[in-house]
Amino acid sequence: MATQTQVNLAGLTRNEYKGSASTLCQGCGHNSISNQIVAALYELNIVPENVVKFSGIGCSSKSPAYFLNRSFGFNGLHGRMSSLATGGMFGDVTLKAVGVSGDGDTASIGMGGFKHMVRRNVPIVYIVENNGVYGLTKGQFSATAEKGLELKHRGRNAFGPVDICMEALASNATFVARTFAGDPKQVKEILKAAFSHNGIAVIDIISPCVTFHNKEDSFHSYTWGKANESPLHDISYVAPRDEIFIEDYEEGTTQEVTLHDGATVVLKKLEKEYDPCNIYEAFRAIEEAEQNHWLLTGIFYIEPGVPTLFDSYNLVEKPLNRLTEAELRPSKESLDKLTKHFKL
Amino acid sequence: MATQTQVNLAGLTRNEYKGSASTLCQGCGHNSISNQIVAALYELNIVPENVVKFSGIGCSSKSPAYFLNRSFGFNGLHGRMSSLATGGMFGDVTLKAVGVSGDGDTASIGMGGFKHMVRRNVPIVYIVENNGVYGLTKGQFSATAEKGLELKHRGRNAFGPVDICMEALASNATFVARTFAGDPKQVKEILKAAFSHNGIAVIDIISPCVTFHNKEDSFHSYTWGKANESPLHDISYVAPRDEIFIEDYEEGTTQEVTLHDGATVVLKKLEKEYDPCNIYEAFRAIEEAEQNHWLLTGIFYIEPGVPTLFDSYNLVEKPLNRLTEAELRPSKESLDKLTKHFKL
Amino acid sequence: MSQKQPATKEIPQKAGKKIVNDFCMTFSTINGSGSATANSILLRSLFRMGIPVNGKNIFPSNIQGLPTWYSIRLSKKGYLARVEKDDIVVAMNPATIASEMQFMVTGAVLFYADDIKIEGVREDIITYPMPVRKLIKEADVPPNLRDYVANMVYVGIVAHMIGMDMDTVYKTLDYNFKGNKKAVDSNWKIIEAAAKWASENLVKSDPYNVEKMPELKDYIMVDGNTASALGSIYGGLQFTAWYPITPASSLAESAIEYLPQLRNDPETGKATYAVVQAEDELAAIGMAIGAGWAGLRSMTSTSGPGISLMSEYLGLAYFTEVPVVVWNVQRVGPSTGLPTRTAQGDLTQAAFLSHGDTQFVILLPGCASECFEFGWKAFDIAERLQTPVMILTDLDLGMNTHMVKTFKYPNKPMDRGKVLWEEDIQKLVDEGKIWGRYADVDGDGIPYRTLPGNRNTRAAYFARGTGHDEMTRYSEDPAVWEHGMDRLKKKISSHKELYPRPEIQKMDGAKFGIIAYGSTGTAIDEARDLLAARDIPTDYLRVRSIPFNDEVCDFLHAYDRTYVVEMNRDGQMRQLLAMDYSDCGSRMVSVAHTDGMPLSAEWIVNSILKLEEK
Amino acid sequence: MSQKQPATKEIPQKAGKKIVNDFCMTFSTINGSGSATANSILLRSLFRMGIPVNGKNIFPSNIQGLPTWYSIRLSKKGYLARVEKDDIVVAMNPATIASEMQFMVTGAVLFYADDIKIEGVREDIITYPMPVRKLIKEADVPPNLRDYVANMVYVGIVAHMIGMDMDTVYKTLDYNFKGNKKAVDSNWKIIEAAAKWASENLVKSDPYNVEKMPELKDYIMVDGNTASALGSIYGGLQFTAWYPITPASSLAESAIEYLPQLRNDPETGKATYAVVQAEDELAAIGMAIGAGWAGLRSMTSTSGPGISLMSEYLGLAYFTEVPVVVWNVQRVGPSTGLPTRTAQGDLTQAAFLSHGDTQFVILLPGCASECFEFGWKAFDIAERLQTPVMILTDLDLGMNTHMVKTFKYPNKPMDRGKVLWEEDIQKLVDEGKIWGRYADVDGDGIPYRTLPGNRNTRAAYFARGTGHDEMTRYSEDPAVWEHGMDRLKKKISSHKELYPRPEIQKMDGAKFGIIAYGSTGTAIDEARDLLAARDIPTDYLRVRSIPFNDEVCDFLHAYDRTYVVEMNRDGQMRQLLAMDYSDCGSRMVSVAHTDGMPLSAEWIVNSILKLEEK
Ligand SMILES: Cc1ncc(C[n+]2csc(CCOP(=O)(O)OP(=O)(O)O)c2C)c(N)n1
Ligand SMILES: Cc1ncc(C[n+]2csc(CCOP(=O)(O)OP(=O)(O)O)c2C)c(N)n1
Ligand code: SF4
Ligand code: SF4
Ligand SMILES: [Mg+2]
Ligand SMILES: [Mg+2]
Repeated sequence: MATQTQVNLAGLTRNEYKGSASTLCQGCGHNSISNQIVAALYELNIVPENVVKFSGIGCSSKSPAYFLNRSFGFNGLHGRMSSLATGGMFGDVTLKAVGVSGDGDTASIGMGGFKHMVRRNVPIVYIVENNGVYGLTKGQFSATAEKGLELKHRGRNAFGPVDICMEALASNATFVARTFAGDPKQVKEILKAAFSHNGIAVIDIISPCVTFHNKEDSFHSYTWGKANESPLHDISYVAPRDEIFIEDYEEGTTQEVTLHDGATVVLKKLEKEYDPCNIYEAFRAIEEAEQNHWLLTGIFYIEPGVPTLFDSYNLVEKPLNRLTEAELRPSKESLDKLTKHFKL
Repeated sequence: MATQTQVNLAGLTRNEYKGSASTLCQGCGHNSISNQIVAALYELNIVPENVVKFSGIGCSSKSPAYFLNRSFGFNGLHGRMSSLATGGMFGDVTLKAVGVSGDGDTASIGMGGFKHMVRRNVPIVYIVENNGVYGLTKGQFSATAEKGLELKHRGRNAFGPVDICMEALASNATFVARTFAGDPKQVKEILKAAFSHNGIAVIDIISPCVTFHNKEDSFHSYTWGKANESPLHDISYVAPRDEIFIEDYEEGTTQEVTLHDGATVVLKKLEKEYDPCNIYEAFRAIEEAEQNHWLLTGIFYIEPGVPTLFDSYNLVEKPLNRLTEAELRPSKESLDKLTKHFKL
Repeated sequence: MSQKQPATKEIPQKAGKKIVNDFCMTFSTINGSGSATANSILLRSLFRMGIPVNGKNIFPSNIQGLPTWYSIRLSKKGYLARVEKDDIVVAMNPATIASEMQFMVTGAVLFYADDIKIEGVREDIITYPMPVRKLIKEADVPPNLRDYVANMVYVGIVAHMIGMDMDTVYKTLDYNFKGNKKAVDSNWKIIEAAAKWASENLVKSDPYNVEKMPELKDYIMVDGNTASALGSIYGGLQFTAWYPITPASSLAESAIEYLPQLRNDPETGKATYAVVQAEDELAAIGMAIGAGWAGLRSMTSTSGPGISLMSEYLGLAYFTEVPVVVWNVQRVGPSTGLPTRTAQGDLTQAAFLSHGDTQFVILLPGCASECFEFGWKAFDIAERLQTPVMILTDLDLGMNTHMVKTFKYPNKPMDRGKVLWEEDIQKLVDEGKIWGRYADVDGDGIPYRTLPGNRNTRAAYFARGTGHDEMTRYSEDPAVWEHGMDRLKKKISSHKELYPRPEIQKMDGAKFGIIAYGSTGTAIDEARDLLAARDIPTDYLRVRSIPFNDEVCDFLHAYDRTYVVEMNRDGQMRQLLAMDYSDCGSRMVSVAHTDGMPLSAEWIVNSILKLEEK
Repeated sequence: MSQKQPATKEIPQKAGKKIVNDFCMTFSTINGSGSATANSILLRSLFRMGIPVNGKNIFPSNIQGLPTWYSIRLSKKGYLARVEKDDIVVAMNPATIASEMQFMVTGAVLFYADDIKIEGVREDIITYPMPVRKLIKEADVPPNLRDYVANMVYVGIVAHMIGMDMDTVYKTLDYNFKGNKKAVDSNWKIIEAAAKWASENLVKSDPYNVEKMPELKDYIMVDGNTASALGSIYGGLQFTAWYPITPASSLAESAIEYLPQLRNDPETGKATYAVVQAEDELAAIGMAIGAGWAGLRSMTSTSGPGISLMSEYLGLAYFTEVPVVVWNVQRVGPSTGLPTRTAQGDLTQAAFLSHGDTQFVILLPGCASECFEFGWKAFDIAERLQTPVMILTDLDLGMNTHMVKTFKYPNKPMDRGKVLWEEDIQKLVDEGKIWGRYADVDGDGIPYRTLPGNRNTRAAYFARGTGHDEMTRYSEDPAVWEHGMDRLKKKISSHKELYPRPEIQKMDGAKFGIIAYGSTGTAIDEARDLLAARDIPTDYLRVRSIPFNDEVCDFLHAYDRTYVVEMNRDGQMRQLLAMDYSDCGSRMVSVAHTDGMPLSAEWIVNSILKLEEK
């Protein structure tokens, strides 16, 4: 398809990664995340037909309709994306999966399924668009709202927040990151790293609800975010066929983590050296951040090479959903054998 | 009730803390836990009528029928003890609550509710009788079964175990402990500490299923337990009206944590000093134990003085379930006021 | 067309004929633009003028930027159901104006923001442009508020053109902003200016007018969810756990709003209730059942998806005999369906919820006043029978503001049911009797219960969802099981006196019967008058509870055909009636339809006439 | 009484009369004591002797230490339903012997372990003591195995006393231990010794005997859950997610057992399927629906509580049109109820599951062979109609070993339904057509679907549980909604040819009709013969699927009364029939009863006779 517009190595224009027009509020953090998903997959040269999308219910969960129109998607039930995706991915395990959920969808009603999906290391990029409220139902506190927060009509939130990254880590997630919708560059870089990870990649993206949750002093608001964000480290992604960023980084100042597909994530060392392969460090960093009310962003933990859910099944090469009757129905003889068995 | 047999400071015999005859298997770890619950409450001089019991479904969840016949109890639904207890305790918040669940009941189907109950710091002693299998349904792997474990008829478990204590900690539990049903003394001591804690006290008790999960090499078997148990510290409980144990401990070798009701838990210092008030230490200890396949027992973390769920409600003194119509039905006048309001 | 001289046409048939207090106006805006205030000021002003009105909000399932409509029907005769065509449309949204024109009657009026370019204006309607931008600019409001106050422009213009009493409009505005001077003035400035502009620039060439009527003394304006919450509070609500869901959220939120005013201890200011926002519906119902078991007047409120998730738990409550009240503010299902549209599609689900043989008491309020009444009655029924009570309303009834009879203060003391406290147990013990939690000592199928906190050493029992005997001992004995289940059936079916009886309205020489329930009542009333006008008198029974009372049986037997009208696809009420009254099965005719819109009298009449022709 | 000379009494009416291959034996033991092996050896040996047999296990909901019973009925006529009284009782459990005596016929036989002290032995029964401890001691088995092999003692004694062919017993034993010499020998030693002891010490004074019959050629012995799993596997089962629950667990566990043998690629040995043990039922159904959406033949298996939890998700599958098969192995509800007892109490739940207007295809297999047949057919129906199919069996059918006709290999190729792959879409594109996921192009209500992994750039669509148009675009348009829901109704109701038709059996001059379904079939067959013997011929229709086929309607119209027999409290099938055939409502008479025990022919006959008298 020879077009005037620029194409990526997959021969596709950015437009071919787009979705339908968003019906979310203007300025909703979720919209900028959708844009970065488009950018990341375009830059990774991943063909949309090789991606499958899942979501639950909520403003956030609507967003898969707003990117990758050429990918299959299933906008399921509130809090149940985990099971829908786990089963749905068995149809063709060669597909890359991306799931978009909300803090209510994942941390409230979906907590159990989320934890077990992480435990099974289902190879999916699991994005939580975290705004601390139930947006679609008009702004009630969600389980990630910080303690003591007051919102109009809502009073004061009496309970401590669920920390998505802490939960992921406690369930032995193999990729755990947090970023901020207001920082498109970091969002994109983390997304690219996540899509190259073979296993579950949990990304907690603080995504302000401009309509119901944007009080100056709130954790999930832009203003707060901008002011208090303290990037853990600046990531840039180096894909095999992508030289562009190399120059940006001199040897020695970086630390490489080799990902499943041979690509590597390069972490820029900060004053405080951070080792994303050290789980103790990860717990400490997240806990410390919570205690100090920091919005710590970056990749907290990566553990490559852990068998995924599908690795624990010795499946035939051909995608299961392309198997034919010949491959699926045992022979008449086999039944006769069983019949004998049941006669004895 | 003047009896020949010995009575505690509440004037009750041990028998008056007993329950119905157990229908669990002989030698089931759950039975010894029931006995220690009886012992702990007897020694704490807590009157059975001041206790309310909750459970889910499973062999473990049956056990509340086998202690404290004089306490109210509700054996609810599989995985839903958390919500039943949370609502049930509002009836009379002066009651002490004990919940008994299983690993399937809490870590599989009940994960979400469990996490949110912990998050709300509901003041209950939450016991998980953890045997790594679904006992009552004949021994399928539960979510706490260790990775790679093989059981007959069940094949090999492909996933890493859920760590109850880690989950509790991640949800900011204010009391987190692990012990082993084969160590009655420690079980009892930890139970006594838990009953004196005002907030959620999560106790993960490794409780072997003699029938379906007692392979030599398995985490949840007696043999494994006995061999690999490495007590974190030896606890003994000192209640105000209870001198008996004092002599056992010399000053200087102990560290005290003051609990809500003025009672204190005394920790005997080990070679490796352990501070149960340091959450970083708790994460590290649990994570390290998991990585090294240790069965680490003891109180991992205590945070006294955190407001409980009920503290966040400004409830009348009288138990809610004793309020009368006069206190519950607003006046005719108040309705007339509202009527005016709705006319405008 | 020019802004100074609006195009006017002579619409023959209507010429001159004035239409007073009997038309429908629809305001088309974009959601999130804050038109709610403007619409409610018009609605409440008309009500204050003594004119029977109803407002219906047709909104999308998103938060901002999509089309939304608000229809106000005025009816001097007091018909408050939805009508299918508009007499007046106020168009603020360019995207939808074309489709709106299709739903206007001949001779209808179109007010539109004059920056909207409209193609193909219908020849048979009257149009008035509104210089919205201009008027806003002149009023110099801060830019971020422009969209919002823009709506006040149509308030002023429409109010003037249909002849509303501006004084009343001001009072309503003042009330709406709780007397906040600044807000009132800035809005009033716009309204005034708009009205002034209209008087100077628009020539009224349409027949639609309003006129003051006698005060609507015993009526109020309220939405069903607020009424339901208040009814529950006056019923002594002590505990509610909920999880947000449209259209039920505002029920719990109203409880949160009113409880502190009505139910804090006057001396100490402490609460006699607790509200918990649960992590999901499984937890919400679990908490509610826990609290009900512990002796609190406990409830939860949700919609279809929540009820589905509560299925297992409600079976436990039925079987362990725990009182709890469950509100289902119905929306369009199956699945997520149309969360912002109305339906009556969860009826058979409620009747057969949960596995095994179960039976639930179902209440079906027909208006906001009944939401209030059933709100407190439900607790009496639930505690008397020690069983879950489900109350089914719907989005139209729950979220829209309705003109209804004022709430009646409970006319009976609370019935807390058969509860034994310390001294009661002691009395039994002294009499040498033993109390059994599930023993039917009174022969009415209802056992006695005790509550946690009862310190009598004989008071405690161990509740369980597994088989149990009268003493709550675990039992797998076949006879014990069947005995227990038969008692449960007897308990529910032998106390129909507790359930709200149906409301029956008759006409002389009725040709057939009509059965309906819930929010469709207003449409039925109007439809029956329309049929009567065609010499088709009808009798009408409005079901208000299930299990059905005997009046329902008698009614069905009284006609050779009865139309069962409802807002679902499968005719669910018809299904339930056919089950219970199998001998009348062939006399029932289903008139069912659901597309998210409240039923209109017009649709009901046409459907029945079509069937009558057969 | 002496151990050498058993007390024998003359039971007049039975004196001398031999009773051959027509009696019922109940073995009373303690669960966890390993009596299952002993019982199945007796059961299978009798089957090998050509005698029609059925075994029913009545066990408690715990793992060890409570009473458990196993009843074996022999019937030369082939009646395999439960009978209410025992001819022979083998008592190994002191705790229950008294109650067992109450359920023995006059002239019955009681074998009992001689260390049991029995009070008040009935005068009209014959007793044989068994020196269990003595025989075990002599056989010197390791102490930890004593309880276990103790059961082999009654195998030997009973086998001898009723005259079983010991050679067959040995063969069965050998097969049971898969030829493991050591196990076989140690057990056989006991059996032999016990038989020898009996021959030397017991004088047969009872009429019960077995005799070889012609080989039961086209029959097998199998439990319903195994049959269901195998049927699914031969139907091409590709994915199942499950969560343990009695009595359904063994269905998934059988799949886990047989899939590797039957469905691994012969060359590579790799799997063409996946089984996931989910964290709960919400996840199990979610995974199954995800897999069904992705094009796999997908199912889940559970029991009542699981179905309740799956309610919301099944509504999604119905509305988004995802094929999935759901097995409900029914146990006694409501709530946790009696997890180890059987019932048919989840029928109306299945019919009205989930909120909103839904409709599910329900299959009702009547025996293990039908479990196999419906197992593969269900996938064809689900994929053809793109909708969930529910299969209801029960604990008796699912967990007990039944003698049934051998499984028939599928007689039709798989029907994968309307699926479009890359080239199909391309073809449409080339023809200038556009494919719409929910467009009814064929006029049969069934749209075409594509599957993830289809790389054609036009193949993808976005599935959603919210309102959608034919192109899967989000829609709140009333007309679009109603159109879509009407198509769903048409889809299910206009393809009855796909659903298993009812089985009808007639007798000349039938006085009335009988309708039943599922596991009660065997009892009905026997009951009809008993009625016929009293000159009451009957016609019988066994419902095998819902929606009902027209034969059901015709059948109902053919009699002025039809008894609807079922194993629940509320007469759920009767309720569903009254709804669909309201004109026959008054002709249906409910004969419903549930106490955890399978229905007996005796109960059915007596119930119907009582009603006939009226
Ligand atoms: C079972 C169920 N319960 C409740 C709802 C109502 N509901 C829709 S979205 C939502 C919360 C969404 O919050 P979140 O996941 O944080 O997404 P956001 O809108 O904030 O992006 C709820 C409670 C539902 N759709 N289904
Ligand atoms: C909703 C539901 N699903 C499944 C079951 C079946 N079931 C009963 S107990 C149990 C598991 C119990 O395991 P655990 O909680 O570990 O207790 P244990 O028996 O091991 O002590 C299951 C799955 C049920 N009762 N309810
Ligand atoms: S309500 Fe909040 S979360 Fe929802 S779309 Fe608007 S800004 Fe985003
Ligand atoms: S099966 Fe296991 S868990 Fe259950 S009672 Fe027996 S030993 Fe205990
Ligand atoms: Mg949110
Ligand atoms: Mg367990």
